[in-house]
Amino acid sequence: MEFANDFLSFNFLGALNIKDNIVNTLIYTAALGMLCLAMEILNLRKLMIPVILLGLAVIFGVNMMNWSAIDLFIFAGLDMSSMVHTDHFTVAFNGLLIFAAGLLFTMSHDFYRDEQHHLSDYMAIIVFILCGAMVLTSFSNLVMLFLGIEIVSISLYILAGSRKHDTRSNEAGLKYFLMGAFASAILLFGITLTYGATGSFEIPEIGAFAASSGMESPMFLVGALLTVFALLFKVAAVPFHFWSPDVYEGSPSLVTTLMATLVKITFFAAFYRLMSTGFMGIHDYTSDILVIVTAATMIVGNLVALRQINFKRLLAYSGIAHAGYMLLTILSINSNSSAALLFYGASYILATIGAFAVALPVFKSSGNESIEAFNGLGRKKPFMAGMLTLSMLSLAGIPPLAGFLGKYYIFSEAIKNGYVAITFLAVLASIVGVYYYFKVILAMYTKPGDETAVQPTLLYSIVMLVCVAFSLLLGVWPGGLMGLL
Amino acid sequence: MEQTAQLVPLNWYLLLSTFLFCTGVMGVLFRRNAIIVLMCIELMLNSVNMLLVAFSSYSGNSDGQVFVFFIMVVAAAEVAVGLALLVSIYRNLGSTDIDILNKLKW
Amino acid sequence: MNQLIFFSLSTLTILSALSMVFSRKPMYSVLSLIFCLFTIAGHYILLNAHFLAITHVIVYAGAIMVLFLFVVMLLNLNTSSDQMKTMGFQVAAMVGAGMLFLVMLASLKSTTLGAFHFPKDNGMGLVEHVGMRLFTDYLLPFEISSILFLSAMIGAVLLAKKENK
Amino acid sequence: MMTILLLILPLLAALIVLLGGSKYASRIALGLAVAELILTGYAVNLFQTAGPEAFYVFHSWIEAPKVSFHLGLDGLSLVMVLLTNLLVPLIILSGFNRTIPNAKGYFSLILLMQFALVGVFTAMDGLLYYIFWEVALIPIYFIALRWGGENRVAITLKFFIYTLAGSLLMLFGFIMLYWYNPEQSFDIRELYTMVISEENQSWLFWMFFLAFAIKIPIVPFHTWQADTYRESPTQGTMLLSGIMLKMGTYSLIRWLLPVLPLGVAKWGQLAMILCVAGIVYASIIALKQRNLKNLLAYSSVAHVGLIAAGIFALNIQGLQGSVVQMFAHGVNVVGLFFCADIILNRTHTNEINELGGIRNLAPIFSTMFTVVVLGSIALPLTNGFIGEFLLLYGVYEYNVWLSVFAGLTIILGAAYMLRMFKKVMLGKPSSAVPEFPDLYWNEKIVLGVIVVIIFGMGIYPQPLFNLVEPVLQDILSHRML
Amino acid sequence: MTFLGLLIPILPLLGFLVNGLLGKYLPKGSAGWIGSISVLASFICVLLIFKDLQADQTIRIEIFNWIAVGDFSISFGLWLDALTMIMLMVVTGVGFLIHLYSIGYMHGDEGFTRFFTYLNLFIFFMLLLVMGSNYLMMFIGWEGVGLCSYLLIGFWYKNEPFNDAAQKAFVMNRIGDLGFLLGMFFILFHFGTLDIQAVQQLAPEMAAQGGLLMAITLLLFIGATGKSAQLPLYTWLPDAMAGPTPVSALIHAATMVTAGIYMIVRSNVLFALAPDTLTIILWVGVVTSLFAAIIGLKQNDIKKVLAYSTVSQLGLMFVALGLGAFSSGIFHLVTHAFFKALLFLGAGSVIHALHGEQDIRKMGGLRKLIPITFITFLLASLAISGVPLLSGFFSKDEILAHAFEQNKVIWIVMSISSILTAVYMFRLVFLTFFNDFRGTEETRSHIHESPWTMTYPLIVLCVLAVVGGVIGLPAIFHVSHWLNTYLAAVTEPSALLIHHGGGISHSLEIGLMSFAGIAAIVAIFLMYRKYITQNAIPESDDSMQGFTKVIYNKFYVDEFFENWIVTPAFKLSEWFGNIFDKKILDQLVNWTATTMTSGGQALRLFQGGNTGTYVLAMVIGIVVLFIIRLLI
Repeated sequence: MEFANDFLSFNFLGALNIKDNIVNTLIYTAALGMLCLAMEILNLRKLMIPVILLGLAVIFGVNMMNWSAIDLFIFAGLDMSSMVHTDHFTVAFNGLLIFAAGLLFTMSHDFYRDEQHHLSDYMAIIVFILCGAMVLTSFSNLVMLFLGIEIVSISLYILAGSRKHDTRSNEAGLKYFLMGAFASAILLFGITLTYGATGSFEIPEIGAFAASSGMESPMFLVGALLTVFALLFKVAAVPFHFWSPDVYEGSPSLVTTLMATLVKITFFAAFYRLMSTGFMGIHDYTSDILVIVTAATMIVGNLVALRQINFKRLLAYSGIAHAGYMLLTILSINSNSSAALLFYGASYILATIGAFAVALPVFKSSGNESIEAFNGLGRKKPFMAGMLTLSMLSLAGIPPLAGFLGKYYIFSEAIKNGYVAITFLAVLASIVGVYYYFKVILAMYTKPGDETAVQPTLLYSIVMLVCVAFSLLLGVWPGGLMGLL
Repeated sequence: MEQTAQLVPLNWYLLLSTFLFCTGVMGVLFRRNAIIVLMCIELMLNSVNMLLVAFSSYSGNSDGQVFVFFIMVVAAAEVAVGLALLVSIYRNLGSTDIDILNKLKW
Repeated sequence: MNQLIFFSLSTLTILSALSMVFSRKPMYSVLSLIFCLFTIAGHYILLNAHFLAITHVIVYAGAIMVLFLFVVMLLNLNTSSDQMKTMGFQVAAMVGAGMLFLVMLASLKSTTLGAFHFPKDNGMGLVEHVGMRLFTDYLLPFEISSILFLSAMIGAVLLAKKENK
Repeated sequence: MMTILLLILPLLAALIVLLGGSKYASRIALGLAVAELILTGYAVNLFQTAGPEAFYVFHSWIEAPKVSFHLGLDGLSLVMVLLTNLLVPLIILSGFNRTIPNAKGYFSLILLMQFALVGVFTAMDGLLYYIFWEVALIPIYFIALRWGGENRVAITLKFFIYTLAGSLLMLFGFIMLYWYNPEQSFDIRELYTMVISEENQSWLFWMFFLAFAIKIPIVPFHTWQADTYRESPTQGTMLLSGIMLKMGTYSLIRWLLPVLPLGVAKWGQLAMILCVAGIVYASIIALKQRNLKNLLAYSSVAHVGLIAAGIFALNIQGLQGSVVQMFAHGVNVVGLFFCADIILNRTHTNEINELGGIRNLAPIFSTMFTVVVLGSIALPLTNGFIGEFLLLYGVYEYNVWLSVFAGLTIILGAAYMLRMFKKVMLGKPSSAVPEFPDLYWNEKIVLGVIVVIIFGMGIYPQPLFNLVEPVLQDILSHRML
Repeated sequence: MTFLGLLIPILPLLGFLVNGLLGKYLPKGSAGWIGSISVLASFICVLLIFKDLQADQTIRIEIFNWIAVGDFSISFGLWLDALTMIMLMVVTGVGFLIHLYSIGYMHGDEGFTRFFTYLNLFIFFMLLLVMGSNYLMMFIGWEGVGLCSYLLIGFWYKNEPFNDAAQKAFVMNRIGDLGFLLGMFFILFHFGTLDIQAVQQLAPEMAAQGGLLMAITLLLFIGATGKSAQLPLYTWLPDAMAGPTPVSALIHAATMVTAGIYMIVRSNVLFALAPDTLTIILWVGVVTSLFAAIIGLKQNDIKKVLAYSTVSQLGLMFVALGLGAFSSGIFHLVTHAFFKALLFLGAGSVIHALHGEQDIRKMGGLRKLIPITFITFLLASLAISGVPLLSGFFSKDEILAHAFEQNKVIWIVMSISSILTAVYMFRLVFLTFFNDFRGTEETRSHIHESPWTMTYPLIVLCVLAVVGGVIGLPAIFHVSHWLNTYLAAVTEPSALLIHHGGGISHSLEIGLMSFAGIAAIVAIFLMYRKYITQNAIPESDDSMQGFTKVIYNKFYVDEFFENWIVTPAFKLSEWFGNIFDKKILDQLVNWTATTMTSGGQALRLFQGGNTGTYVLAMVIGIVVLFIIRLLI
């Protein structure tokens, strides 16, 4: 009976109770999503994007207030500390993700100009993805992990297939969906076995079990491995990467951006969180597998990217390669390498969004998404070309851009933890990487381009500028993010 | 009651659901019809559910069973989305065969 | 006694599962899956998870499978029988799945589920208990899952709604 | 403070030029570069009185992995900075009276390059140094890419990736050093004093050596060079050959020798042999090059090979010689490439066999060209001689027979340079050179300055020695520890 | 006196700078006078110093500290002593005359100013070479004169072969210079200094470590062979005749080519302490002398003949050095400077008169047309042939005497070569000046005596060539050998080390002298018979065969170098440049890249676009990873 009261009263309580830290950011975000739908009904499409950005700003603020929060997770008067757990990791990553979402929304205003009638749906879904992301950065229970992953994934299936009349989009959606569902099944099996072994879904207990008797229980180990595989699928690591190039290529460009940036980093955060808490105890057991996967990922990602002609596909493979680098942080989990992950994620997000902010208008005007679309951009639009160049350089990891310090940071952490050989491999791989990033630059500056006028709207320009500016800033003054965690 | 019940060891459930799971996997690999593939995935999920229930009732804490609810929720949602995708694809291609979806490659 | 039920149920489950995988007609597959799901419900009952068994039947047989049937009808696949993959791929698929099974068994074989004793029927599987957990400890996930539903709903509508361009 | 000023001014200059618009780009750039040069002169003056302490800059930059913004300017750095800031104005001036599309980008990139180079030469923190090292690569790449010759694209990309590959190995090496270092920092003082086991040093050596060897370049890592020199615009080639190569040799002295003494002890001999072999090899190739710029490129390979050899000789004469020769070669090679550019600009060809008979058309040009050639074949009383004498002596102290082989450069150098000079300048005017207007004012100034430096250094090099002597002595004595 | 000493090199330098920088602003033709006067001035300085400089006294002029690195420091310093004075007088004196001569000779040449610029530069470097107080200073001059010879040989740069000759000269010199450089390294490393005096003093204790001094001296000698055109590095000198004749006279006869001799005498102690080297020098000298003399027999280019004669004479000087008779070497150096310069100038005057004709087969009967030239040329020829009482006679005989005293074989060979000298010289004289003119009438009509600026130097030199011997009159004339005594301070230390035989009795010496004199005269007479009475003319190039042909083609030494060193080097260069560099080294780099891309291409094929395949791959991946996990 009493829970019924709570149930009725939770909205107000939950919404007003400032002490519920993570939970209230979650609620606000969800509310924002609802608001989108409401505005559709109230037919205020024009205001939608500004309102969302405003809301995100608020949420960002709220989130940042949690930085020095006490570990108290009241939700509807009930203690939810067995479900979520906020810490600096959560707040930092949430901040990053909200920032990224802000950029994405800014771009989506012009990207979805022609599809106004679906705008609210897209916006709402993206906001919900952000919700899922927040869940994933703060879960302390496998249920939450599962739900978070599913929220993000299912929303992405929808967005990937959202161009209904475009068979490529359909294909991307279905492929992503089938493989994603398959991966979720594997994840569930893993979770189940873990549960069977430990008798609980709560991360702390699992962690305790792993530390104490994890290595003795085969069931737990198998469960852990399956879970890890599922997460490797989500972050597109070899050999679970096959979905990403096709899906990236087929999806609408903005969705590709979303997947490549926000979602990828989200899953990495979740992965890191799981490995560093729940499965910490069996790190030696999983690391052997992860080393192999990491090596394979870096090699495959970089090599295959060499032969790509489609820009989105290229970035997909580069994303795989970067996943390989980021896996290094998960390897070197012993020394708290989450800071490295955060920094690298930030630099990666900035560079990729910057690149897409240039690419979207180009694609729109030229109508094809291959690298040739950029031909002659250097002469037509030096500003855009410069921005794209800097983003590419950042991705290639060339100072003074953030990408370089990110790489350096990750390599340093990995070596610190004694993964010398694999780091050396990473270094070699990143040499290869330079080549395909420069293919884009060369296309802009050396190939003669047709005279299709490219006109980036103000918002795109702003996004480019912001991304590049932040890349440079982080590259020159990394103190803000480095060693934050 | 107890004695008789003792006769169904938990391992058997483990075995059974693992087998079902792999059957589902095989189905996913095996079939070209997206609907069937989806159903096979459902089968995998159900094997998981069964195992969860088994664990929960053998170990005597109900978390597992609660989890099963969530799995059902997600399964339902997934099916809804998946079938919606299928429908829209069928509208374009007139087929639900996944092997004809290979425009995106290399 | 229990064993007997377990075995018979398991056999049915497995057989129906296999038939779903192998039957060429989508229709048959759907039906055999439905049957399979019922047997699984039986397992639930055997495991004293009565409430769950019922929900299972309602959700799956009642909702999900109906949905499947609906789509099968809608895309009138009921008569057609789909062509199979190439022989080599089929073999590969079987081998792959079989390997997976073997590997998992190999990894799990030494599992000792020692302390698990069969629980007394403490009504754990009954609605009030499960409901209690669901609305106290699991309140947050419960709410979160509503977000999931919401976005799935939007998506389903978005994707399935017919638009004439 | 002074150091930061030296470092920042080119950066600001680059921005100003970029905003200044193409019309006045060259003049603004020249003005600012000259200002930088004057500043450098003041710095030299200050150094004489106040010593290196006056240039010490230290701010902590990144905490988590400790990286500090540590700049310093000892004699060695000062010489290199001087070289840089001396050459850049000349290089900019050499761009006058040429039609350069999008001049503002061009000159601001040159100034950006200057910024990075000054950074490389003054950075006293491993990672900071590495960052500048990498940054230096970007402008030159784009200079070559935007303003280069026909088939520049593939060549410059190869150059970029090749050199970057080396650099990344160096980064790896630096990170290893960081974790070997008990203090866990990149600060050069700690890197100098830290102790690393021999086997670690012996493989770390290659991480660094490869990076430098590719940049210098030492045979067999030189294959990017000739093509890149040929395809880059002249100013780019000047930057590359005049200053950028010196990054490698400078780094050998500054980082490789003191930080990895045991590694050097173990592999130095091999490196030495590589260098000497490279000298002979490159000189022989240069004998029969058909393209003027190619020939100069290979001659430059030979020269820097000798410089590197002098460094690995690990004695004060070798090191002194290498520093002097870095300076001298920097000046001479810029002069040579400028002459090549003047010819190209007038005759539109650099094919040696198509040229000829320029001498009696352009007496002033030919005289200056002669002097520069003499400088590069190390005639006494030119700067080249001082360097090569000391270098060869250093090599001699290391091993007599090696010095004999290295000495072949004296003969071969004369052979290919004079052959080139004969075919290009002497003889009867060829069809390619119907008329050949003599030097324009800016060309006169550039070559004039170079000529003056050639003789000045050749006749009175002592100040240079005095500047670097303490540093080099310190490094050498440090190796003995 | 220090100041004067400084002036000596600086004056020509000034001349060089004035001509070089302001040349085109000055009135036409003034360059010649500026050049000549600057040299004359420094000649006067030399005389002033010579007047009151004791033979055993040395003046050191440290200008500044040039290279001070680590433990050694090399000063930019000059010094003056007896030997230097001798050389200075020759260089500036003869140099001045030749400058003067050039004013006339180069008159009207478009490069008139340039010519004197180079010439002054040459004098400056030559002076540095002679006055340098340490080996590095000497090396400056050493290479500097090489440069000037390069510039002057290729003076008429529009002519391809001339440029080749110039380059050849420079590069061959460079070979020698490398030897010199290495020699310096040895000295610097073991002696710790390059100062000549210091080295000379330290040498005796260094002699202990075997081979060191020999290595040093050999390397230095290699330098000398390059500069002084000894075997095997002599071939550049004949080609060097491409330059204007005054250049041949000044650089390739009187001064530069004798630098090697000077350098060896300069460091005589080192050499004296390395007897094996001396032997080598001796034999190189012998062979060169004979070899060049033989080639000289059949040359038809007036300057080529003189060139080979120079080589031969230089060989003779090296013989003297090899015998340890350093002062005799210098003696012959001086006299040779006189008469060989004179010969070249005379030849120049002939060529001038014939407007550039150099083939003696097209000359003849010039003695009436250009009498002064004829007289001076004749006397010079007599002097070089060793006709008694002329300068060459004494210097040559002094060397022969030393040879006789130490090794009869050498004496015989050298006598032969000196007789050959007489032979080819008078073949030249008779063919050029006697009988009738063999050229065209047209040229004959233009022939006229040269202007005074050319003839006066001839006359002055002629006087010197005749009486030059007085500075070294042998003991039999009951006067002390002035040069020996003057140079005693220099050669003393080595003289102690080399045991000279007690010297030979006067009677024997007279015998040798008279023998040599008679031999020379006989040779001249034979030539007279052949070319005057029988009026023989050397046959044209194509018609000659057998040994003659071989000699005419200089024993094909040039061809040998061409085919066995130059061509292979170029072949190697081509191979390195086009095959090894491009096809192997560069390919390795490119190959890496291509491997990467093809690897990418291969991996790409897994991405077949088929969902089933993807899932299968995933499953296999899981299985494999499980297996790996199970195994490890």
